[in-house]
Amino acid sequence: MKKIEAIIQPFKLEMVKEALHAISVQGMTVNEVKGFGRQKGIREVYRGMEYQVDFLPKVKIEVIAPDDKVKEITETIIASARTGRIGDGKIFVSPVEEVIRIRTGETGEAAV
Amino acid sequence: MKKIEAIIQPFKLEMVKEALHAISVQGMTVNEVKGFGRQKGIREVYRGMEYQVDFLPKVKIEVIAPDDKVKEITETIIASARTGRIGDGKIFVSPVEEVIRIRTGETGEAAV
Amino acid sequence: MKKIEAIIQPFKLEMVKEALHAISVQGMTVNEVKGFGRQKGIREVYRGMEYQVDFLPKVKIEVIAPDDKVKEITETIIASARTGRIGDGKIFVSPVEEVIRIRTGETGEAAV
Amino acid sequence: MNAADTAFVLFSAALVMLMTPGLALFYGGLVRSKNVLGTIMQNFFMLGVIGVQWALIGYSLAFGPDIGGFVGSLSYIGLSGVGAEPFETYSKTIPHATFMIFQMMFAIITPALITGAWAERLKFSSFLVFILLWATLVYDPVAHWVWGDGGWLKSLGALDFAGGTVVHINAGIAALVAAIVIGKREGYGREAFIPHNLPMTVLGAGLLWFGWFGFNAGSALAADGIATTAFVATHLATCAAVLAWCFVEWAFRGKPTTLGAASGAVAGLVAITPAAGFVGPMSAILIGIGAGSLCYLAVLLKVKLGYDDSLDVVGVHGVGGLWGALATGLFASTAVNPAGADGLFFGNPAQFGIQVVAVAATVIYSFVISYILLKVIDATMGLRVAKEDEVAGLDLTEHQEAGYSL
Amino acid sequence: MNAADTAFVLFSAALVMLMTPGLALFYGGLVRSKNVLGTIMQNFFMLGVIGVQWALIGYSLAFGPDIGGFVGSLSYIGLSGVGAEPFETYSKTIPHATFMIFQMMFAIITPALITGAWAERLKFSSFLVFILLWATLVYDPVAHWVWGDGGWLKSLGALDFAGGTVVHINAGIAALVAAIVIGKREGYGREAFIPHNLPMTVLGAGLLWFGWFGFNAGSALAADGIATTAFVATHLATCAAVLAWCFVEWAFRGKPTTLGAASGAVAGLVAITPAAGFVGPMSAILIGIGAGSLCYLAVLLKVKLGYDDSLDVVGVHGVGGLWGALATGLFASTAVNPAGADGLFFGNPAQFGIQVVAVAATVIYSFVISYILLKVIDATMGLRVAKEDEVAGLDLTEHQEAGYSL
Amino acid sequence: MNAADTAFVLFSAALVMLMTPGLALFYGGLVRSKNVLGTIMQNFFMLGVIGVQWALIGYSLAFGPDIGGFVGSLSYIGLSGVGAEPFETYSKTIPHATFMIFQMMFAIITPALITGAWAERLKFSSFLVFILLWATLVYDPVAHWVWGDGGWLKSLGALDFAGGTVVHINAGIAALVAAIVIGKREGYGREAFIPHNLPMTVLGAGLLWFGWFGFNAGSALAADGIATTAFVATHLATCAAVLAWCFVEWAFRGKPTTLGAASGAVAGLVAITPAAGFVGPMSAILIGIGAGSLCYLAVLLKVKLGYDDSLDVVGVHGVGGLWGALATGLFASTAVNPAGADGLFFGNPAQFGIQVVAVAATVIYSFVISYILLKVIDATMGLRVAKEDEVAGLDLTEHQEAGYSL
Ligand SMILES: Nc1ncnc2c1ncn2[C@@H]1O[C@H](COP(=O)(O)OP(=O)(O)O)[C@@H](O)[C@H]1O
Ligand SMILES: Nc1ncnc2c1ncn2[C@@H]1O[C@H](COP(=O)(O)OP(=O)(O)O)[C@@H](O)[C@H]1O
Ligand SMILES: Nc1ncnc2c1ncn2[C@@H]1O[C@H](COP(=O)(O)OP(=O)(O)O)[C@@H](O)[C@H]1O
Repeated sequence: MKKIEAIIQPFKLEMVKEALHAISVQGMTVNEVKGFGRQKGIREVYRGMEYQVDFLPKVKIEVIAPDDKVKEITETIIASARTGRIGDGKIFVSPVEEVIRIRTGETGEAAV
Repeated sequence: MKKIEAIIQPFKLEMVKEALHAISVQGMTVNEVKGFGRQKGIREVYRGMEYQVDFLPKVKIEVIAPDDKVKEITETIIASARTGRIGDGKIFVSPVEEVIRIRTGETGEAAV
Repeated sequence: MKKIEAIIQPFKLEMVKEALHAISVQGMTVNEVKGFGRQKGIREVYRGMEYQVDFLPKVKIEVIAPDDKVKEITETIIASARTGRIGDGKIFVSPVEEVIRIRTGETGEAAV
Repeated sequence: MNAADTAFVLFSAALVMLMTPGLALFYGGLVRSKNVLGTIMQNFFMLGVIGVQWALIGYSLAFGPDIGGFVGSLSYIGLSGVGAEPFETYSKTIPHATFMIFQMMFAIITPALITGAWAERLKFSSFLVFILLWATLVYDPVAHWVWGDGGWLKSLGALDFAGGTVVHINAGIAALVAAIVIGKREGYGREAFIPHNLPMTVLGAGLLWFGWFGFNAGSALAADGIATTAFVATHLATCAAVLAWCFVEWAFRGKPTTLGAASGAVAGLVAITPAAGFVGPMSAILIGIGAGSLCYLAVLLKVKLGYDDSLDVVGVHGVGGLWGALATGLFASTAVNPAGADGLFFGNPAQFGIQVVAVAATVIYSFVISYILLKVIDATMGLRVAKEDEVAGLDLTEHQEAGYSL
Repeated sequence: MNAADTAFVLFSAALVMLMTPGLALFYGGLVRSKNVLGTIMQNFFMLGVIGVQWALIGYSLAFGPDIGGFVGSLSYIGLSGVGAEPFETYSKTIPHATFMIFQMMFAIITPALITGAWAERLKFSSFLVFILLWATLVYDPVAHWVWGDGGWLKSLGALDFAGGTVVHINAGIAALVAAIVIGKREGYGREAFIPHNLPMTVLGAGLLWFGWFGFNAGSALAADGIATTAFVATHLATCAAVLAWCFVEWAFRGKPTTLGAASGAVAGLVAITPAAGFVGPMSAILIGIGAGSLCYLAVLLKVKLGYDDSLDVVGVHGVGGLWGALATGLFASTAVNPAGADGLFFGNPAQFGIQVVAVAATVIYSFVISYILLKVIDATMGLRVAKEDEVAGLDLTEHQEAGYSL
Repeated sequence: MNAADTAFVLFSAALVMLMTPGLALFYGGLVRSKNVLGTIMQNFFMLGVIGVQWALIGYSLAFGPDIGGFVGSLSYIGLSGVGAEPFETYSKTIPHATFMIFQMMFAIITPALITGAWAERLKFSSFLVFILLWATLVYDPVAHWVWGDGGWLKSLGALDFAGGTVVHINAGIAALVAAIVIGKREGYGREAFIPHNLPMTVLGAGLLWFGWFGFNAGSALAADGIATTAFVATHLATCAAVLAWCFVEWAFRGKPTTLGAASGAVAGLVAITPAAGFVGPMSAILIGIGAGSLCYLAVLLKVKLGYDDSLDVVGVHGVGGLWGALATGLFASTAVNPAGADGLFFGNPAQFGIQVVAVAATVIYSFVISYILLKVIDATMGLRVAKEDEVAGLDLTEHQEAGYSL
């Protein structure tokens, strides 16, 4: 099993979710995060004082999936999350050794 | 060392925390996330317009633990987080190569 | 590639970010979490009722980096995040198998 | 007819109206975020329900020609005959309808106060049925007893300037009954019930304080010295109660809290309500000090007594109202208001006795009828939402909304 | 000159002023959090822009000596001659400047209402140009038609106590045009546009309700029986509309909502505005019931009709104002206000006809001029922000601020 | 005695009271969320502390029979003799107690303004001691100088309609001293101090604006033409200042901000305060334009000068008050208010000189006494919280509460 983490633009979440749903990804977990990268930050001004905000709002999607679905999933994410502008985000894939469904105690592929 | 991630129902957090504490898990990190899965979403209505909210509030608990404690911890989480209804959540276990305590620089089991 | 996760005190974020920037870490993802550990919790009082709040605000930083940069990064984090008081937090290092930049499709070291 | 008095009472009515949204925020900030709308809704909706109930029947039951000292007749049903001419019995200098609308705002906020007791667990439909019945069977008659021409407590000489018995004791006792009958919230004693938005609560307290000037000074029904007396007493008692609550908790718990300051303010406002137009400024300060300390202790006691009055309606309105009604029998002075009476401290112990009777009558009546109503509703339509709905929160399950999507 | 009336109108003006920040919160809570400041800003800034516009020219255009029934002359430009003496034509008992400042608050809130239609996408600079032109070319003349001495609709006998046509239909129609010309928000129909902070919206509704007493009762310009009539009608219609909206949605959708209660309140306030000083309390309740149900249905209809009126200005102010203006022609009664007229239900169908004319004239004029203005601005400076700015939110891109950093 | 004036001043007092919760929100939104309650608490608690101080001694020091032009005697201590009869010296047409309570609200908000300077770092206990001493030793005497019968600045002919020197310069200078003596916040210049909740700040600004009508128009102490003049001037100066601040920042920084609009409003309200009842509407607009632009520049200057006045009390109240006091010496006109005086632009340069004297006296006195008080408190009980408490936030460490648990 693998964990696929994708950091994407927040306004792309809905589209990515639907694209993943379409390739029958049954579950995912989503998190609002702040990202720092090549994309330039935001300038905010309060009473004439300028602040450079380097951390930009991003959304992190986590999907646990069997090894053989990883490629399809990452490709789907790339297709649905890309705008082509700096800041589109990254995908990280890492190993997962065990998966358990709390409700049933099922493990492995049956659990996702 | 392993990382144990559990996605649970938010109202179960207190109980899981206490159960883990009882088996002397000394630390954990908790995060509010949104989950999408088999559990059906929420219907919200604003001025007569219906919105299907697919992402439900969940809590993610992360515990780093030595390999030999993983089984006890996952069983404790299952026992304390289960309601038996869809949406109870999942547990993922993955490898961790190094753990460092920032305060002391200790590493490995001494650090958790 | 490795994922370096550091759980730090929130007020240290700015310093850690700058220290990492100084050693040319180009990107990171940050998340507000709640931590439970040795550090004692907070006592809050509402209308004479006392509540022990065990979960304290922490910040989690995630940096994906090539294997050979891990040591430098963890040392930098330790140097910039340490106060020497309980609650300074931890660093976890874990394996990452693949990294993809959504914008370009680049993978591996070129993607971070 | 006097334009100044009319302007005065109309704006007072507007100020009292604002207290209900103010209360919605005060209460709304104290619950968990999953119940913020459910809590606000009950208060906001109250404006609608009781507004219409008062126009159709309530006003007549309270201020219609007396029937046996107990209730008003149905002469003013649908506001028939309630127009631009003054209502000699109550207010010679303003239109009858001005008096009526001012009183309406009191009828609205009283049941709204009770909603704090059952916060986070009552079914909305049952809420609706209960408050309609309660307004009609409890509030309207008690208002008649105390303020209605021929009302038995008024005839007895009970003093209640702006509603210590009618409003606060009445609501506080109904709240106590509700807390007992409805039972504790899921997780009570186990989970932390922490206010989700205290700035909202302080804003609510600020609006309540502001509106209360209309409540108390407006009850003079004329822009005169008595209105000023009531205004000054209201403000000073509240100031003193803020200090008292905070200093007591500073001594007991080590820190003064913002919620303590806001709660102290409400306690002071409650306690001075029956006394406002009858006491001087230094008496008002003493009443406020009593309110701040007594209500703080009452709130602490709740845990010991074991009922779950979610937002401390009993401790603040019940106990505060009780203290205020009795304190009126202590501090009232005809030197301040010749139309009032002297209290015990001004040589007239009898007045204190009368106040005790008024308090006791209200307590008993409110307790009994509220109890019966709640039991009947529980047996027929049920009072509480399902356990899983309570866990998910009323906003979602009773109203299909979420308070925040920040 | 009468001090009571002066006090009454001054405080009414203060209350109406508070409606604009109230509206800012009402609207601000309904947008997504990335647009909360952009939305609030347009309303708050309106106070500044139209306040100055009114003093410099607007007041004169609306209430200066009549020119052909269509507009006021420039005699009061820069408020010259608008001082402490009464203005015999409109208000004998208060200073001319008191009347002027009361009217100013109406001029401010009317264009503020429109801002709900284009929320989350309009350029701030274009907003500024549009509302300045709209105030000068639409609001000021229409105010003259209906309220100005010699205004053609006033001469015709159209009844509009506090601004059903001038304020609500006028703004509602401009909102409709704006929604059509400006187009739908990015993601409309695809993404969920969920209110980000409903407690803020309810607070806004509470302040609107409170301020509206100044709006409607204050329009009597004297603290008398008519002011009381208007106050009572305002409150009761609003109560009834809260109930109506919630019960209709309870029936249709299964649950009563907090946003429904708040929206119902505004619908009721809108609908009673033209009628407030001319109808009795039971008529007010009927008007409120109509408002709550009709506006709810109008809001549902929007989706069918396919324009994106972000915050339902058309459904609430347009339709509510329309219903109110026509209902005035149904329920008005000289028994309530001898200075008014009888409506259709009181034996005078002609009045209904006059109301129809007033409504039609306002609809057509507002539609045409608003359309021209928006098209010209679109062609010259552009109406919408860039697509990526809309996605990022107006707070950041138009004002370089963030609403919250919790 | 006049009921209309009594109603007018009572409601004005209520409006001014609401300004303090309004200020709590205005300031509360500007701090970081970990300090929201600490900030709100200082303002809310002020109501309690100064309310009681004023009743016990403050009122007498300010308005008791004159002692040497410097302070009032102790005749009215504990409000003895302050009752329903008019106070001939100050207000013939309303009860003495009405005048007293109206003035109380000014005494409360003045020290509340200062709290913005030391936000996010002052110990609550030290706060308490300081403001009690400051109210007694600074506010009360200065109020006597300017408004007290026999006060030396009043005798000199200084004009201050509603408190430009007494309230705003006084508070602004104390704020400057406090910012210097207390020192910068931890992380100042390094971390971003971003307002945590700007909608809350705008709400606060709205309530301040609303309440300020009571502040300024109420200072006429009668519902007459002067009250209207003050009301109109207040509104127009504020409108103009909103525009000025936003246009200046638009030009300088590229975008108009919501916080700029709210800040401009407060700057305008401050500046018009001393002038309100003495100037015409066009002068008011000019004063507002000056206020908006000058205060914006003053706020920018702060960074250069290197003190950490957290919420810009100096820039807005100090500079705004200064400009307003001097502008009164420029724009005052006896054509507007025969009881006032002509300013420089109306042919009387002497008045400008008198205003300069009044300003200078207030600046020096407030500076010196505030400095001594703060130094003494710092040496004895300490002013700042511990560094780690400051980092954790005052809500938790000073009050054991959290503002939000969303
Ligand atoms: N080395 C990294 N480790 C963790 N997260 C990263 C890293 N680099 C980038 N990110 C995340 O990816 C987001 C996008 O990266 P950025 O460099 O701005 O643009 P792009 O993805 O187009 O290269 C960042 O905001 C951050 O959240
Ligand atoms: N493949 C997955 N990857 C990551 N998270 C998942 C995955 N499947 C489910 N989840 C998480 O687990 C939660 C519960 O899953 P769900 O399918 O609703 O019920 P159950 O756990 O009872 O099977 C989801 O809300 C989501 O947060
Ligand atoms: N075993 C663990 N698994 C995951 N997170 C942990 C673990 N132990 C500690 N943490 C995180 O580290 C933070 C600091 O730990 P704590 O024990 O309080 O102090 P210290 O880091 O100084 O030992 C905790 O608040 C928690 O977020």
